[in-house]
Amino acid sequence: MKPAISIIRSSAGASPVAIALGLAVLAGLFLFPQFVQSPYALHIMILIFLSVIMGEAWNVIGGYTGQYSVGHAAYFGAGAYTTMILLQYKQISPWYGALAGIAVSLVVSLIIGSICFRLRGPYFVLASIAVAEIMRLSAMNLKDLTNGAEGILITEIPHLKFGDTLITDFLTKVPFYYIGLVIAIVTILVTWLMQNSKLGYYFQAIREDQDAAHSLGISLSLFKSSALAISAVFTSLAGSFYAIYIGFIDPPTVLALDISVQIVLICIIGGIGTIWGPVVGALVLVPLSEALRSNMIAQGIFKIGLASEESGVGIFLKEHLSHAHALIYGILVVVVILFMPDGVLGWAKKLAAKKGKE
Amino acid sequence: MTRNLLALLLAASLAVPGMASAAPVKIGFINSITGPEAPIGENLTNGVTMAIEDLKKKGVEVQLMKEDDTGKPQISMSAMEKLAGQGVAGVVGPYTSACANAVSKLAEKYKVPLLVPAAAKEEITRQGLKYVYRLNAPADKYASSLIDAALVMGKPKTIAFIYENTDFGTSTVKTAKEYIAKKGIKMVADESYSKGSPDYRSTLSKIKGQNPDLVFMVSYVADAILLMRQSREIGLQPQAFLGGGAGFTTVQFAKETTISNNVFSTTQWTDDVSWPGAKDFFNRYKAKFGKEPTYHAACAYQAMLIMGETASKNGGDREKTKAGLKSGSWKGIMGDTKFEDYDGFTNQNKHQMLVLQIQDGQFETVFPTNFASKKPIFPFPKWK
Amino acid sequence: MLVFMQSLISGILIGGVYALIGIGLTIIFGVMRVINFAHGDILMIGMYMTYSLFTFFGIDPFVSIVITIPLMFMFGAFLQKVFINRMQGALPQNQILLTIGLGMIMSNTMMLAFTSDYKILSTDYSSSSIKLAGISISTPLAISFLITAAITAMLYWFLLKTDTGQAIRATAQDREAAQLMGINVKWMSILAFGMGSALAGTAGALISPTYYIFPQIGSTFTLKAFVITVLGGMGSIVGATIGGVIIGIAESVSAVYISSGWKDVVVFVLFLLVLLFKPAGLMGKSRM
Amino acid sequence: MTPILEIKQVSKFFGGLAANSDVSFHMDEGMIMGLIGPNGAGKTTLFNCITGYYPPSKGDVLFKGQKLNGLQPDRVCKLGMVRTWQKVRPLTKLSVLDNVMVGALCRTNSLKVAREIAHEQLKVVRLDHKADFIAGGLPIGERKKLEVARALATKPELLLLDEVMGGLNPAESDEIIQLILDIKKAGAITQMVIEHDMKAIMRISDRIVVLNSGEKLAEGSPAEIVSNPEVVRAYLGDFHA
Repeated sequence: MKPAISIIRSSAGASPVAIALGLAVLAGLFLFPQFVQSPYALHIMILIFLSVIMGEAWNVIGGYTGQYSVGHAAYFGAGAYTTMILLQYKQISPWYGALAGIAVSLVVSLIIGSICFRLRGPYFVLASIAVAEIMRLSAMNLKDLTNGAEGILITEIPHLKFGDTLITDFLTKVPFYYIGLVIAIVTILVTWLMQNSKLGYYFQAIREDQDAAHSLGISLSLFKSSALAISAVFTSLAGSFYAIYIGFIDPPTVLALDISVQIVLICIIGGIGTIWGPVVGALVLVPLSEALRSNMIAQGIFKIGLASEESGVGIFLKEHLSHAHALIYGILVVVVILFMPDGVLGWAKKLAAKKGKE
Repeated sequence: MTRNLLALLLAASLAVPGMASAAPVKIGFINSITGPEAPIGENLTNGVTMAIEDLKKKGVEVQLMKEDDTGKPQISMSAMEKLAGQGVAGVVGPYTSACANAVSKLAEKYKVPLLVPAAAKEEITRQGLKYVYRLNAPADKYASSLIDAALVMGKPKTIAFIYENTDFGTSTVKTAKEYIAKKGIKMVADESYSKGSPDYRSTLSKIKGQNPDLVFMVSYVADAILLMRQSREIGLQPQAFLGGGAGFTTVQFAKETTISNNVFSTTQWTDDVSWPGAKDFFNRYKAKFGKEPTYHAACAYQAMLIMGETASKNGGDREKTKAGLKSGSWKGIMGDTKFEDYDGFTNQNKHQMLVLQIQDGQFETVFPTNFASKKPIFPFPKWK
Repeated sequence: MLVFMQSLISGILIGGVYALIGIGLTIIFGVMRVINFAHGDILMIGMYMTYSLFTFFGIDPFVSIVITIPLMFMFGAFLQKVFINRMQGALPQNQILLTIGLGMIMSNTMMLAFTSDYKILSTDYSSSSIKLAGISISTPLAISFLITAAITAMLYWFLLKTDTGQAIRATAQDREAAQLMGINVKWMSILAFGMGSALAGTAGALISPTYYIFPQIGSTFTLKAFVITVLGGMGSIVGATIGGVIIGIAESVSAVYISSGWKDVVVFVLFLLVLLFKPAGLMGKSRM
Repeated sequence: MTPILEIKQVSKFFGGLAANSDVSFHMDEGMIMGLIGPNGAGKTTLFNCITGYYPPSKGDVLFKGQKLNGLQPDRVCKLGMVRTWQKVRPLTKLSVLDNVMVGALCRTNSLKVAREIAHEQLKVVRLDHKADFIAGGLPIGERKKLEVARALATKPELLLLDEVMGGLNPAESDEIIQLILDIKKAGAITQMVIEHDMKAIMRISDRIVVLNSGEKLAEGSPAEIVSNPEVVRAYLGDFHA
């Protein structure tokens, strides 16, 4: 048996080359809007950042601590709703709104934790779904607070000012790009710090074996709640950011089961319980679903000449592929789960290890 | 886009001589092709497909850029950004209110004329956006036209609401509540349900206990049928059933004559109205797609016609197209169309809602009287 | 009082169908320990099957279950053999996502085949009802309740009296022990998934005449099925039967006395309460 | 001197069944206590009651004079009592070193200190050469050692070992026996050992408690236990069953 290096330590102690490369990527990300003006490209990047934030956040509780919450829409929605309600009805700036959202999400996480953490395995999963569904239905029915199914539309985002100097008026996508980028980086950083601390060890011990962890002096309720709290904070932040960026929320778009599943998917596709897994997941999923949705695949096939546009195959592709993107997405999910159970990142690592052996 | 290329080739092979050969004008179309809104989205797609064909017959070449928003606002925004970057002259869509709302602000930002065909939320054209136009009547008209009709026919004192817990359902009922308050009608029940509940019997028996004069429902077709079936089972017997749009105006609903006869509904469009080309549109649509067009299809069809003609006339220039939409007026299957500013609305077509009643399995226009094809039957006859 | 009785009866009738959905899920969970997120989508396939048989061949929905049951059984067995089986013992989150993925494939395939229009089955008895002491009972619901009861009875007999049934129950109680005792666990899993799917499909067929069909209908039922199974105790058939009826009644009664908007919240709160105070469910654990 | 552990009439019922009834004994610092009994005698249940996994239905558990009743396992561990598991429970995906570090983090917040402690303990159990291996890949003998190292890393005063020799070959068992004796020699840690291997238990124990059907059957030195006719009968009965 080859001495395998633990997952924990694989990303610590990076080589100078990797650090240099990382810095270059970072610089590139910060300079990106200087070179690319296309709002469409910026929009896709912002969606990627959002996915990274949500994925990393879920990863803390799901990937590291092993509590597979399929109800993270609860925190996403709590952040989004708190921010929007405060902004639209109380004219409170989204910056404070996001903080208030975090506070609300923390309370929600404590409630959910106290209910769900007594349960294990499938029961935990189902309870997390149930709580999120209760929140969605409540948002639907508490019309005075949330405007129910009609949702909340913001008409204007207050300008960001420092003293009297205007920093940004949010007229273009660039400020959103930077806010998203910074939150994403902070999220990754926090995950890294968490991983390289006692918390990281304890979270993973809980994931591997709750009873054994318990016997080694780890308070399950304390550390599970901490993990959920960290997770909730960033998911809520993502929700607030989403709400302000899109400018409209309603229960189906921020509190649906769909969102919870999407969040889990980012991590599983990328690779669960690793720092870069959710990043890879976001980088794969966002562009992929965009490409599938806008039928770029069919057009790509025509471009490289695999099929002519007028042939029977071509007509079929054009007519049906745009309707079938959700189907293809489903097929991809199944294929990844069956053949890359450790996600794209795990699969790539295995491949690299194999190459190394040869 | 590709679909149009194909059409172009077909046209070329037919070799119609003397056809005007202007460069095709790019028009975006954002719609819910997949996702939970897809059942309705399909009607819009079909309507637009027919509009493109009809435009071609008139010599207007449109390069259609179709985008699926899957019913999600953030995706519809992606679609809009993409279209704006691809130099479209204008955009028709999106279908849902949530998406239309999200996209409308982008349209303003990128100065792309947006023509919303069928989203009902009032706010969309109440934000003072210069580039956003809407063809259909907003949600408040659904309720007011029906209640006005009821007040003409009788003297209802009480009303019960049962409606789908969606944007469309709640906003329609919200305006209805405001309207009945003005007219002095008392609300005795306010029941919303989530789509996909198979059993409304309990709710309906509760409403029956209140014995309301009017029962106002807002539902899509399947729930509309279930609601009426179960109303009959329970023996709910108001003076009139008022169907606020959507499901109650479908042919599928009308076909269920045992339960659908004498139900009132309101719609943006129907085939038997005297607006030019309505019947013809109905027949051609049915022949082409194998089913009757809904008002969504008609709205999308007319919206695409308007956008196509205007954009083409202005050579695909966005500013001129915007101005063209503002100054123009049209006469078509949706009646007279003109985008006006009034009562806090901007660029809103003052569309005339029609009140229909199903009589012997047929939709008959009963209000407003100048469009009426039959006299209304009132009050609702006893269930057999 | 009349309103209460009316809602109680409606709840029990709907609850019968819910029970069938729950029993299907509980058998699958009991034997395979896999939470099947595609359960509602399997039900949806059953609905489309019924719809097609009715529309194209004129077969009455209640008669068509004779065809639906074996077909859905084979469909489930196929799913188990080709997909789920590979995930036995895999991480639970991967199992969940696999079934979610399968559900997406099912609903979108149906969308391509049938479009996303709402399909509604109109039989001549669709809106007929029986009057009993002022309470109206929907004829199709009453028929489907009777069929449900018959199927449940047959299922009990099968699981309790036949060798195969007992082997399935043994596998549900302790997979490893069952294997040691020489039970072909793989075959039991296929049987279980087949039966689970057949039951979901049957439930789909039975509600078709009173309900409507569209490709995305599955998720509502998936969630409901979870609630029912957990309420009764995962793996317990008696529990799922009772759980189904309880949920049916809870929905129906809370629609009247709270509001139709909140009735689903009532169901989920009930679900959490059971999880908290009786985590093994009303009927205990793994007792089939 | 107060005994390090005192069990006072501890009973544990599951439904109507008594897994332990009225068990009492005490342990002095530095000793090794053997806990034996036929299968189903309630040994592991007693462990679970002592370490906080189950609250005892009746009776008290006193550790260093302090009542533990109802205290969670993590609190118990912090107080200085730790157990290993009959069916080993390594943190499968973590490395051997990380496994032991998790234990060490009970006493420190610093990863550096924890790493040092972990290396030390791995040396004690002679597993330091496998520090970077993934725990899930170890053979059973080494997994058992890992359990012990991880438990030791929490710096316990009382160590409860649940069948650490189960499933091992004679050579491996010998190693573990030596390890237990070494720990005793070092002096800081008192041990309670559940074991089926009679020869081993006789060799290491200072005193032995015999459980049968949840009740304490006998207690005494190894020599007393071997000659106790009731114990012999219980065991013979067990073999015949």
